[in-house]
Amino acid sequence: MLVLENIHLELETGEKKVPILNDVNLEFEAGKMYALTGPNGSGKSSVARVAMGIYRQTKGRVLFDGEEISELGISERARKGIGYGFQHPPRFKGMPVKDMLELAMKYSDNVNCQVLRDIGLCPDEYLERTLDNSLSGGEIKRIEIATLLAQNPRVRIFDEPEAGIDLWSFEQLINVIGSSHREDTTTVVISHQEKILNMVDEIILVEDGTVSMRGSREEIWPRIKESAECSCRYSCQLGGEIYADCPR
Amino acid sequence: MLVLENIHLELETGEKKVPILNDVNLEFEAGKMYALTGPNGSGKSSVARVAMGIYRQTKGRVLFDGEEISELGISERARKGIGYGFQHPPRFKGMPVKDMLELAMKYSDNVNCQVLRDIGLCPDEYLERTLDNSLSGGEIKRIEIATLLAQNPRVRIFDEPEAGIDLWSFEQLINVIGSSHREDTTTVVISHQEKILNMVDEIILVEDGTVSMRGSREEIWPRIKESAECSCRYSCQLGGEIYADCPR
Amino acid sequence: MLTALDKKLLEEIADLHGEPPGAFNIRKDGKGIERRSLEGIEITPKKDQPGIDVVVNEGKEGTIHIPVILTETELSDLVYNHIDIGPGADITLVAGCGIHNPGSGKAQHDGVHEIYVRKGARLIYTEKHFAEGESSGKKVLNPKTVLVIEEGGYAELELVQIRGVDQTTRVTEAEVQAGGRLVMYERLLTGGEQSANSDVVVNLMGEESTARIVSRSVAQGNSKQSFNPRLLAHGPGRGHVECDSIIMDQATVRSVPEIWAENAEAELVHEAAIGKIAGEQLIKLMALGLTEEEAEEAIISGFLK
Amino acid sequence: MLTALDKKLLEEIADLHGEPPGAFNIRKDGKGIERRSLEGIEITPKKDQPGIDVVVNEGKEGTIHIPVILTETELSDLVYNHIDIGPGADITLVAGCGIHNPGSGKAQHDGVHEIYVRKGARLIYTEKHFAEGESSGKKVLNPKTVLVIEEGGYAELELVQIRGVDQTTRVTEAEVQAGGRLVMYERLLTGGEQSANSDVVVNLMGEESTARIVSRSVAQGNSKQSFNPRLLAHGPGRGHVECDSIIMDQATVRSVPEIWAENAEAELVHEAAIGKIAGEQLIKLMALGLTEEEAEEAIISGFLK
Repeated sequence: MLVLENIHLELETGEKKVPILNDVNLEFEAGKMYALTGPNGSGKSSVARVAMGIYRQTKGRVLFDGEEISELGISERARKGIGYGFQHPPRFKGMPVKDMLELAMKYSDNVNCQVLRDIGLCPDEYLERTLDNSLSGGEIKRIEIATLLAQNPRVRIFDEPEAGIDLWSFEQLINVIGSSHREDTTTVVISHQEKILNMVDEIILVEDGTVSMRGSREEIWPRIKESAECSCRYSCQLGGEIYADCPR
Repeated sequence: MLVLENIHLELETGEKKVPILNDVNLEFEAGKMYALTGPNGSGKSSVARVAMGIYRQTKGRVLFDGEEISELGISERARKGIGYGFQHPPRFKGMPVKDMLELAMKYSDNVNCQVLRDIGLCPDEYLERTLDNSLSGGEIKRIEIATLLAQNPRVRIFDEPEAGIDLWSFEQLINVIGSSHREDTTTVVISHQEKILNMVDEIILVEDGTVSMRGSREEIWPRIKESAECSCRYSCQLGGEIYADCPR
Repeated sequence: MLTALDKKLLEEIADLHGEPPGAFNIRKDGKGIERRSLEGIEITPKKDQPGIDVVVNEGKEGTIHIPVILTETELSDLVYNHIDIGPGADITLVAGCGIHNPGSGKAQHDGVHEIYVRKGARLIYTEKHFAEGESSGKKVLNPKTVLVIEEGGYAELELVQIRGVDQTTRVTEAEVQAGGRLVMYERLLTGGEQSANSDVVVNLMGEESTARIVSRSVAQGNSKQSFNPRLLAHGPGRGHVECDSIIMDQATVRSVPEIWAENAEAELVHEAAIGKIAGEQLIKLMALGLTEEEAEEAIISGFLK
Repeated sequence: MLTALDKKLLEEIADLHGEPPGAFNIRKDGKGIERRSLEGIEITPKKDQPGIDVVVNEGKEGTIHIPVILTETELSDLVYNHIDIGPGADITLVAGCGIHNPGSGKAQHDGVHEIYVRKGARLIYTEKHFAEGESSGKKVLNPKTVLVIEEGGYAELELVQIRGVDQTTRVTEAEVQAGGRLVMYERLLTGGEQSANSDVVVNLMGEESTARIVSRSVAQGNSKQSFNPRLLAHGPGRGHVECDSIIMDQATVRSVPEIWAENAEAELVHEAAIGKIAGEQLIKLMALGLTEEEAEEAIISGFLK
């Protein structure tokens, strides 16, 4: 369904170009679920942003249903059926959740409903709330996922959907991503979460801007377990003199 | 160790007095761990705030080590060994985490160290951070727990320590509360979390401002399971006409 | 009699379809043309100067419409309205001015509203400004609102001007007494060569008096906007001012707020931001299939909602 | 020669123990008393007026101390300093004024610092004010800083006045050219009958010029504070002003900021808050065993850090 072919990406930061992706080749099939995992900064979100047209690759091609879409803009790709749930969704002053959901359904053929309820938010409470700072990071994130569910595109890319999500909602998140996946849908989840890696058909490990491994949970998990944990616990020492003669 | 005897509490909101607690009787023993659970607004935090001296009971007595402390202020109770980790800790502009931890150890006999590391925060990264809006709600909350761990009082009351805490940190939270509990310490955790209810010696159910049940996890859990889940999932319907002819 | 044009203007500024419900006074081209008082809500023309007196009796509930429309060019209309909302009354008052300037002369409306919200009364006040005209004639609107909220009173002001008005200086002065509450929403959109100034001063006089001012504006084209909201706490009052502007094209926006606390129990907060539409906002909406123009439109209309 | 009192003042305002490292100029009671230039950092007395010229050569790194102390009563000292930080230089400059007024007359120091941060240069500038005196003599300090940051330059200003100064009007004017960055921290604590005014104006001139102003103050006793920070973007610059005041006792605080965007790519934000210490903050620290007074002290000293 969605193919990334020989993708290279450089981004400008200040005055110099920084290489982000290096020869990424990926094929996502209909009906399958994928997890993109790997260390922070390895390029997972950039892969998604290239697919969505937010970043334009320096080299390579993007194909959708066999047709090259490399030159299409974000809006056009969205209307063809590619959808992306932001890792850090922007806030919108004055815009109610209801309006955002309506916008999500505007150009979509198979809109979903009850999306707020699916993600554990009470519609009566949230439909009229505005997407500004009055909502917590976790609420904004859940509404972002609900927006992608409402849009219900054929390719659904969730970018770290678990970030900022509390314990209760995480179970619902897993359930709703799984239960809303269909035969003609490709679901891609960027995640470090073991439970998410457990539910997909294939895990793609991204390291240093390229795909270093593809495979099953059994093959990949041992390789990423360590990087998925907080490295701080092993490397940091307590600073400051006041702790000098502490017992531990 | 800590006894609440026949506690009644009324609080003034605007011009009228609202009854909050009604004849609460509780005994907390050294070496034991307790969970205070019950619906939101039932009075769990108020029980803790009466123990700490933040709220002054309208009727009843508070005893610590057999001595009545009803008339003592917050600071004096803290110096005797009662500690309280806030549900919603305030932020402090310009105050580094390090200073807060030092203040926590100032009047404490058995200070703890490595508390940031225990709660999964890298000290090198966090000791100099200021307790203002630059920290997320979850970070502020973890630092609040670290502060109580640093103070290491004989009575430790954690007020919904899991709120705003992400998945990774929750495991650490459970571990650190358990492993820092000692023979001469009383640990009280206000929580809805099943995992926390599983680790304590006794569960206290607070409903409508009074203790409605005390007992083991097996006795209490069935009674609170329902209220602990999001009631919204069962009671809410989607609003707004745009959803009217949705398939589900 | 109201012409079709009059009716269109009234619909724009006061959401009126046909004759207003409740009490009303319609002023057209400098003259009161229709008026209805009700028991407990009396509207009378001023004797010494242009304008009306609106007196609402104690405890009365109801709706009042007092729109002004201008349909002539080279007309300068000045009006003084005195509005007295009696103790414990609960009133929705819809003011506003619509200008259709058919010619190349200037059409100007200057309105002074003096409003008393007596003890424990509640007022929802809406004032919308709208102007149109095929030709080059300037449309000028200078509203001034002087508001006194007595003890325990509540007033909510919604002041809206979306496009069409070439030049405006809006002055809002409020005194909030003990326990009184003021909420004010301002929405402004200017474009072309338009200019808009808004001067607001709120005096928090007593215990527990509060004010919340939310101002949102969009400046497009070559337009110029300037804001000067002032919030003074003479006693232990609490106030929050929030000014947000989206700036586009060659427009300029200036914001000079003031907070002044003369009491240690006062709490005053001011926040202001001027900036363009964030790139991530546009991208987010485009990823839902909207074009860049549609995305911009959706963001602005939400922002000014 | 420096007396023990002089040394104490120097320690307060410039953290100096004995002779400063690097280049320095010490001014006492209206006269330069000690001075050291270094290669590439030249300090020369002005010929036509009181004050010094400090010239730092291109690419030079180092530390410069130019403290001023006043130890006499009934003395009014006025000084003009011209400071030129050459292209690519990296300098830490410690200014500041300490007053010990032994009598009942007025002791006043008015200093004008004109500072050029040339292309790509970097300046850390600290100015501390301190005053003391057993008797009733007024201590007045009026510093004025005029700053030009050329392309790609960086300046960090730390302006501190904690207690002691009876009256101050501080003026800071900055022009930030393309790619230049200004960071300014202001810390003020007043008490008793003291008064402090701070007027800041920052002009963001070009592409990618940025400014961040953080002002924190505590007003105690009967003191009066007034702030007037202005941030103007003439091009696509970005700026953030943050003013926070804790108000106590019978003090008053007034804040009149201004943000003015003349370019649609500009992003300006202002936040101001005046309020007392939050009850929950006090309770939190008391729950750690601090008394209410200790808690208040800890909160204030953190706030002004």
